[in-house]
Amino acid sequence: MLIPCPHCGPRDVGEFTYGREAGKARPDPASASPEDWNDYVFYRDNPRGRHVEYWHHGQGCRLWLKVTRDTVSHRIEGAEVVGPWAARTGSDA
Amino acid sequence: MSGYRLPQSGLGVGQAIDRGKPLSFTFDGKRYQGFAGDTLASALLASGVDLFGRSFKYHRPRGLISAGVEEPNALVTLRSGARAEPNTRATVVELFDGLEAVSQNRWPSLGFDVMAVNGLAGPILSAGFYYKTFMGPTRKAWMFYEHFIRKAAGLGAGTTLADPDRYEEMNAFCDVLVVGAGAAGLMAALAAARSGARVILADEQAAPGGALRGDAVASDLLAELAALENVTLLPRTTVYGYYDDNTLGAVERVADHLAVPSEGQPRERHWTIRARRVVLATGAIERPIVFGDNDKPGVMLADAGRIYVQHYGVAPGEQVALFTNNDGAYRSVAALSAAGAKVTAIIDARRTIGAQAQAIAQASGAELLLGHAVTRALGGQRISGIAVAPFDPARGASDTARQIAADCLLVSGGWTPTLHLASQAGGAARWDDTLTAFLPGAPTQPWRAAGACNGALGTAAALAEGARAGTEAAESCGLAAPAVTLPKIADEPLADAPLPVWDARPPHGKGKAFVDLQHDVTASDVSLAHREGFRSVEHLKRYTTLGMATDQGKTSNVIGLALMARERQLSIPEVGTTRFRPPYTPVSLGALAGQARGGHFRPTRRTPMHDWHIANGAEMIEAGLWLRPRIYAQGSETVEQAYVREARQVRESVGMVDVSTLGKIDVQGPDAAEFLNRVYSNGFLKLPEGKARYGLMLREDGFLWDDGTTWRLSDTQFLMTTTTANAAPVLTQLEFLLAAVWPELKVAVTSVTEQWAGMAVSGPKSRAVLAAALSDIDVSNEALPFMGVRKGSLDGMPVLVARLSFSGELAYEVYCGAHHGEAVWTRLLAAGKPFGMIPYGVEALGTLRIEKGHVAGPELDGRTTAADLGLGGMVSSKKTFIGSSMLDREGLTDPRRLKLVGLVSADGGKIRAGAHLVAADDKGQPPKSLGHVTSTTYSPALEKYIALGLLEDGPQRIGEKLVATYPLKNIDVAVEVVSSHFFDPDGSRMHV
Amino acid sequence: MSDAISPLKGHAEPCTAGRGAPGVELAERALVSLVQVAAWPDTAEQVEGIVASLTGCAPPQGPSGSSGDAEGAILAIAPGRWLVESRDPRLAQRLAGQIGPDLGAVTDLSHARVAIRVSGPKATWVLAKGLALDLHPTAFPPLKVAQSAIHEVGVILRRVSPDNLGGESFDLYVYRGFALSFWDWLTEAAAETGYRVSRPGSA
Amino acid sequence: MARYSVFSLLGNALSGNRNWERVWRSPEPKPAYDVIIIGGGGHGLATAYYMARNHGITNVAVLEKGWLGGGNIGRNTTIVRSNYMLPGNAYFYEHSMKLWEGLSQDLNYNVMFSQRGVLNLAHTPSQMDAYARRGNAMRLHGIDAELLDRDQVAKYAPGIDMSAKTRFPVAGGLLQPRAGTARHDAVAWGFAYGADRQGVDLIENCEVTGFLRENGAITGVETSRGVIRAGKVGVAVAGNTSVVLQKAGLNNLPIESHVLQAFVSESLKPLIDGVVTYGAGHLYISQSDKGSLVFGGDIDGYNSYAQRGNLPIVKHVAAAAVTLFPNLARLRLLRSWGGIMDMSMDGSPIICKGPMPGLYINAGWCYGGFKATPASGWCFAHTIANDAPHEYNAAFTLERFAQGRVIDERGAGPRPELH
Ligand SMILES: Cc1cc2nc3c(=O)[nH]c(=O)nc-3n(C[C@H](O)[C@H](O)[C@H](O)COP(=O)(O)OP(=O)(O)OC[C@H]3O[C@@H](n4cnc5c(N)ncnc54)[C@H](O)[C@@H]3O)c2cc1C
Ligand SMILES: NC(=O)c1ccc[n+]([C@@H]2O[C@H](COP(=O)([O-])OP(=O)(O)OC[C@H]3O[C@@H](n4cnc5c(N)ncnc54)[C@H](O)[C@@H]3O)[C@@H](O)[C@H]2O)c1
Ligand SMILES: Cc1cc2nc3c(=O)[nH]c(=O)nc-3n(C[C@H](O)[C@H](O)[C@H](O)COP(=O)(O)O)c2cc1C
Ligand SMILES: [Zn+2]
Repeated sequence: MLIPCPHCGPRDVGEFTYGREAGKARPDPASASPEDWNDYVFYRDNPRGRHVEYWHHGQGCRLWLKVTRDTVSHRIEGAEVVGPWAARTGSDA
Repeated sequence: MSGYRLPQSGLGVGQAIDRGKPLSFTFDGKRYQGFAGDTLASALLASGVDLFGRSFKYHRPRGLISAGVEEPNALVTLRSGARAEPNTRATVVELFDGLEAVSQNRWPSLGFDVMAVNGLAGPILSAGFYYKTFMGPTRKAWMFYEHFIRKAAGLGAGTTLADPDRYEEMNAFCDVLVVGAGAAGLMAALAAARSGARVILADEQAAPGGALRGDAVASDLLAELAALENVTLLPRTTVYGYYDDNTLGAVERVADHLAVPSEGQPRERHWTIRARRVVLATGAIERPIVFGDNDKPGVMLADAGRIYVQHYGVAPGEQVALFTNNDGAYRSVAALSAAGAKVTAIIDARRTIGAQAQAIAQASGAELLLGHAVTRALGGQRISGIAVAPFDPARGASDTARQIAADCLLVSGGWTPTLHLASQAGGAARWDDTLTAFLPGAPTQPWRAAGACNGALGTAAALAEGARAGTEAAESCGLAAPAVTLPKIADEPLADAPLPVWDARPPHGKGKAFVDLQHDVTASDVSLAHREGFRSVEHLKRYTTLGMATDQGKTSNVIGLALMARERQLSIPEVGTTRFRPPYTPVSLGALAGQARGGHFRPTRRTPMHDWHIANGAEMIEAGLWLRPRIYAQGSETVEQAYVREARQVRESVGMVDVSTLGKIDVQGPDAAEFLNRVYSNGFLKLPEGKARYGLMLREDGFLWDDGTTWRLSDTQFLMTTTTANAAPVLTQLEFLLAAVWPELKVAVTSVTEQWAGMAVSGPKSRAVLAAALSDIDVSNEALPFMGVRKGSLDGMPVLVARLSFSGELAYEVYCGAHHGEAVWTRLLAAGKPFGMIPYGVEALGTLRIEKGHVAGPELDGRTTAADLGLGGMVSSKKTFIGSSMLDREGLTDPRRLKLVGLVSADGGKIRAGAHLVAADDKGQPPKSLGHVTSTTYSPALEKYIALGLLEDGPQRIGEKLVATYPLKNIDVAVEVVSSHFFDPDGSRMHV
Repeated sequence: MSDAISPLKGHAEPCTAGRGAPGVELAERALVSLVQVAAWPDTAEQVEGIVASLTGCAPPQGPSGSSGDAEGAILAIAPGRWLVESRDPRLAQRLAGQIGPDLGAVTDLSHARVAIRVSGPKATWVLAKGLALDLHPTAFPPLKVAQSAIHEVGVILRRVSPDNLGGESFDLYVYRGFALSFWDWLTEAAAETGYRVSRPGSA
Repeated sequence: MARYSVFSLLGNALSGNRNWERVWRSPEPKPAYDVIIIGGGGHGLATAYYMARNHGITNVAVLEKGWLGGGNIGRNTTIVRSNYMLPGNAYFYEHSMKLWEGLSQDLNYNVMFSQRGVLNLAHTPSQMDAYARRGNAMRLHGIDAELLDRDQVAKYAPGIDMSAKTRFPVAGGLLQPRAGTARHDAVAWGFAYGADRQGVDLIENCEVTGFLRENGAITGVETSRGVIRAGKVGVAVAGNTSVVLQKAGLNNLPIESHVLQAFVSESLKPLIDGVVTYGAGHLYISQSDKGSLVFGGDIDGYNSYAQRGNLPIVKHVAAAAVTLFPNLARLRLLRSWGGIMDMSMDGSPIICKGPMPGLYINAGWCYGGFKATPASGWCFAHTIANDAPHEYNAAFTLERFAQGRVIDERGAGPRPELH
């Protein structure tokens, strides 16, 4: 599997570590209920097919990426940088 | 005597061998001669050897079936000693001088094998018989039978010696990878290369060419390719697996054709090939036809016969017969006649055949029997003749057979395209009724198939398809591919539609009829599987083990499917194929491992003072990938004697320990303090510059994760330290939080673990040592108070000094540039000499921290909370932080949770880590565990064995007597529960 | 500094080894200063300008570009992050002097890595044994930078400009603690083509 | 049908093996059943078997989308052990071990359960301590365990590189002598045979595509072979748990599906007797009765529903194998494949009533569900029959995550890819 890092270009999956599904935002501690936390920390959509997930390019630029990948074909639709640099790197499909 | 070497008679006989280079080798200890270019199989065949091995279950005598990778029978153990290679196909072993091979799975000898009696028990040893018996008399009965079954099973014997050879890997990138260098592959590679594309052409055989190997057409194409610098030719390279994103795995046999690899040369090289486009030109494998005793030595695939003649100049027999259902097989007859080998009879199941086949038959002078079939092979340990009967497509063969003498029977039941890679990266295979074969399904990755593997069996067709595939592949890479002109070829037997004949046995046919030769799966086993309901092809495979042998059913699977289809009265495509999996042919584990082996399995991390530790007698110990000094043993000291001496010296005077392995993270930016305050469970906003603070990190689920001190170097810069084990995960987590959770924070985090060497100087005399060593830092209590951090230098080398104590003594951590680590370390030791300063290892480090009740790895086991470890006070209730929101779930606040306590040995016995704590009066068998011992040591300070433990109602039990039980060694030690702060509880010693 | 000790001391010593005429030349380069500069998204251009003027190197071209030579170089290693090499021992202080927290962060890594130069006709062949990177000149031209791993060891790789040393020549920056392990891998990988180790710092 | 024995073999041999009957019938689905089990893997079949055997409920159907035993039961490395540390797991897996010990006789089908032992290697004193804690816990739970020193390891598994030069020298290990392996396919077929003989309908090529619901309760399923009603529906679909339960409206579970690869070598005369696991290299290896080395490693580490993996793990597992056993380097890999694992958030299973009446859940098996097969069936059948958990699966609830009562043998936290 090759993950198209927007900064480094396509790299072997071995350079990356899988984070977690990217669908859910971390709840706001100020307002969130125990259920919200339980849902964020323990529960997963785990779809068969299109999946948006976090990957970390730990053996490369060390950016966190949001990768859209099919969990059956493993085909990657695209990857974008997560965080403050997102705007300046764009995405790679 | 059957096979023999043909005299040199012009082209088309023995093109692959060099008769000028004789080689000598042994098989089962007997010495033979062959020629350079021979395979082990061709050389043995030329020497008249026909018995190559014994089958898996019935131990039937077996000979050569093929001349290639599909060989199910001729498996030998190649080489000897540490280089012994069991289950090696003689058909793909390139002969070298001094080669040693022995046959397998027979006792006492290949000629006479006692286990052949299994053959008589045939009906009992039917498919899956073992599931129905060996169940009694006792429950353990199976263990008894299994012992013998294991001995009987297996093929060759593996070696117990370490492989002396090396393996390597290579990463390759290309526009077009062409797999297979036959007519189609050569043409595809050339067409693609002409566009300037970066092309890799891999072929598993000793020389490229495939079915055209040795032919002028192939050599011309090859010469042209070899001249192009944008083409990489990989002979002896098997592409075995097709992985995601057009990543393919291949193994190049760099030195397998030599007795031993030369200096520096790997035996095999694993290629990870990342191709933009792939052309699969993997050819086709001939399949046999089932009849009685079709496994007798002397029965061989027709194209193999051609190859032995044309490549190796070996006639497979003196009286050769052919049994076919298609025209293509007549080229074998042509090849034999051309070489002067005698073909006595041609048995063709069809009533009419092509004109060219007709002509070849006539020219050969063989008796031509149309509308006939071979119903049984006759003879003892090898065939001496065949039974031939009239054959009708509808009704099959009749029982009335006539006999024809033959010492070799060539069989062709048609061709099976080599779909392995296509299927690994594609949809279900398509059935083609005319070819009676499965063809590649729809690609799920960017490849195209060409040639025989795509059903284009003729050379002309293969060349044309190859050219098209190569051009298209280049064009889809955005390159302009100039048209290529196809080489002219002599006309050939058209690869016409074979007559579907799978099982030629007459109604009352005799003899075992084999489908899977290696696993001894017979046609009646297929029927039995059907009868018992194992009708899905995947059930058929698993119940009978059809296609599960080392050849993965290359010559047998389709026949098995056809027979099951017949039983189920379905068409073959309705029955379907079993799933293709990597590797296409077996791949050595060494090649897959490459250089990552033995001491290099994973890299080793060494601290800046590593060489010094070794030079000074340290015993090193693994900590993650790091090596750390465990103890510096003196003379014949035991581990315990050494760490007790080291720890005592620290408490009495001063010692120094290497702490370079701690994770260190540079945290900088306007929001650095705010960031840390959200990450740690305790407050960091108000940490003053020049001060350090011990911090706790929780997981989101509220459990303890990591701890360490973090130093505020400036308003906006912190140096965070983590445990050795969590250095990488913590940095990754910080990066995640800054990217995904708090992108608004202006903070940069960078690992500086490798930048800093760290050493902890501990003991009452530590201040004096630093005072002596450091000129520009005032280390007095006032100038450098507890938890204070100062910058300075030592002999011009910049250092950071922090007054921290893990040991509970007056202590400092000195950090310096890693390249200076050894210099600073030795300078400090020199300064400490007057005070008897010693280096100490992680064992003494442990002793000192346990005496203080400080927690470490064994307590931070991922299941404990801050409160469990008495660190509840460090969990702020005034702020939110990672983990704060899930802290107060019932499971984390349950009063019955195990809590940290101290334990002292009540009877002087040694407390062992991993012991469990039980009530002294618990007479239960077994008793109930109330908790367990996490860390233990002999305490020089208390002069007894002490330990930390996690205990139900821990704090309430202080003063109670318990037993630390260790059932694994039947050791019980009486312990008393005490506070975990064994030594100097008020910390007066570090505040001086 | 005389007290600075390389983790390759006693290992990367001059010698010729392996099979046939040396296909690669291996040398440890003495590192004086290696500093990471990280900018904030809104200060990237400004910080890049400062780095360029301080080092006298042009700003690197492209997301994974570099500029300069062993005397002084800027390597772009991530968005808004550069690795700066220089012979000036005070580089970190000088950068920090001009790049305050409002602009970014300066981190001295001079001791964190060792620099190894791999050059010669077989350099690409040998490195490709461990690097899952397309090193073909069209894909990896001079001055291009990549961060990747060889045998689990993180490496920063840069093809040195030809007018500097010629064709097949790469600078690698490897974590100090892994350096010896990496060197063992490198020399084993180079045995097939033969290699010469030249004097540390000489490259 | 006649029971299997050496005599039935002889008898049938004499009649040319023409009189064997189907091992299980191939019935048409009935319109309704008392209980439907979704998933014809080990757990589904075992549940049906014990449902009939222990609770007398025989109007049961097992619905399998493909062929029986084609899921993880048919693609696992067959290690059976009960070397668990935490009470929530220990009693359950030891119960399973006891069932294994009599399973062939109970089923009248030889599942080839072979107690040649499972050895976990340790490389440092602290790993030895951790294993001692585990081993002592096992002993205190009435489970067999032995702590081996280096010499005992060398004796137990000749061929292991015991030298100091190897990357992670062996310090010792924890051995469970009663542990071992069983023949994966035989387990599926044996339970199928046993269930079928008690009247359970085993229905293949029958994919569940939806659930019938009446006022909040599950009352049946829609399948590729039509609608089938049921009093109760148990779901035992391993890696497909999320997909199937989504059809019941549960869009969210404490489960991720990951691919785990497995490998077999060409077959050899006996070389490795027991099962050896190499923590430092993420490798477990044993030799099948057929002679192939069967081995596996870590999951690929990303969500997947594809029964295939990628090269990094293939190469890492091979590297671990030749590092632990340097004599295996010339040995050849014959076949590799993958299976989809239901990785739970604490590495422990879920066997409980579902959130709506009529629905029952059996999932979260991670690497470890083959050894659990008998106990899982036993306890799931009990839970469905009594609408209450058996004492052995009492802790395997869905609520435990919200409550913070996770059963985390590895202490890895909510990181399924690390369990
Ligand atoms: C490579 C590998 C190695 C392993 N090694 C071990 C080991 O050594 N020891 C151990 O204890 N465990 C091991 N495991 C884990 C073990 O195999 C599984 O936990 C266990 O088999 C899961 O239970 P099961 O047998 O019921 O699952 P499965 O056999 O997967 O059964 C689930 C069934 O449900 C069916 N299904 C899915 N969706 C539907 C639907 N919609 N309708 C109808 N049917 C459906 C599937 O087709 C499948 O047949 C391993 C797993 C893998 C993949
Ligand atoms: N007339 C017939 O009945 C008939 C039948 C079959 C083949 N043929 C002949 O076969 C040829 C077809 O040409 P082609 O190029 O399609 O097939 P080919 O058999 O000539 O070449 C295929 C090549 O690919 C190699 N190969 C297969 N799988 C491989 C892998 N995974 N990795 C590396 N190498 C691999 C094979 O060893 C072989 O060298 C023609 O010459 C044709 O005459 C004729
Ligand atoms: C314990 C075990 C042993 C196996 N042994 C063999 C074997 O000897 N030969 C073989 O071809 N496959 C063997 N397999 C693999 C199966 O052929 C098949 O790949 C696996 O069951 C997965 O099914 P699939 O490949 O059809 O998806 C074995 C599988 C298991 C679980
Ligand atoms: Zn990247």
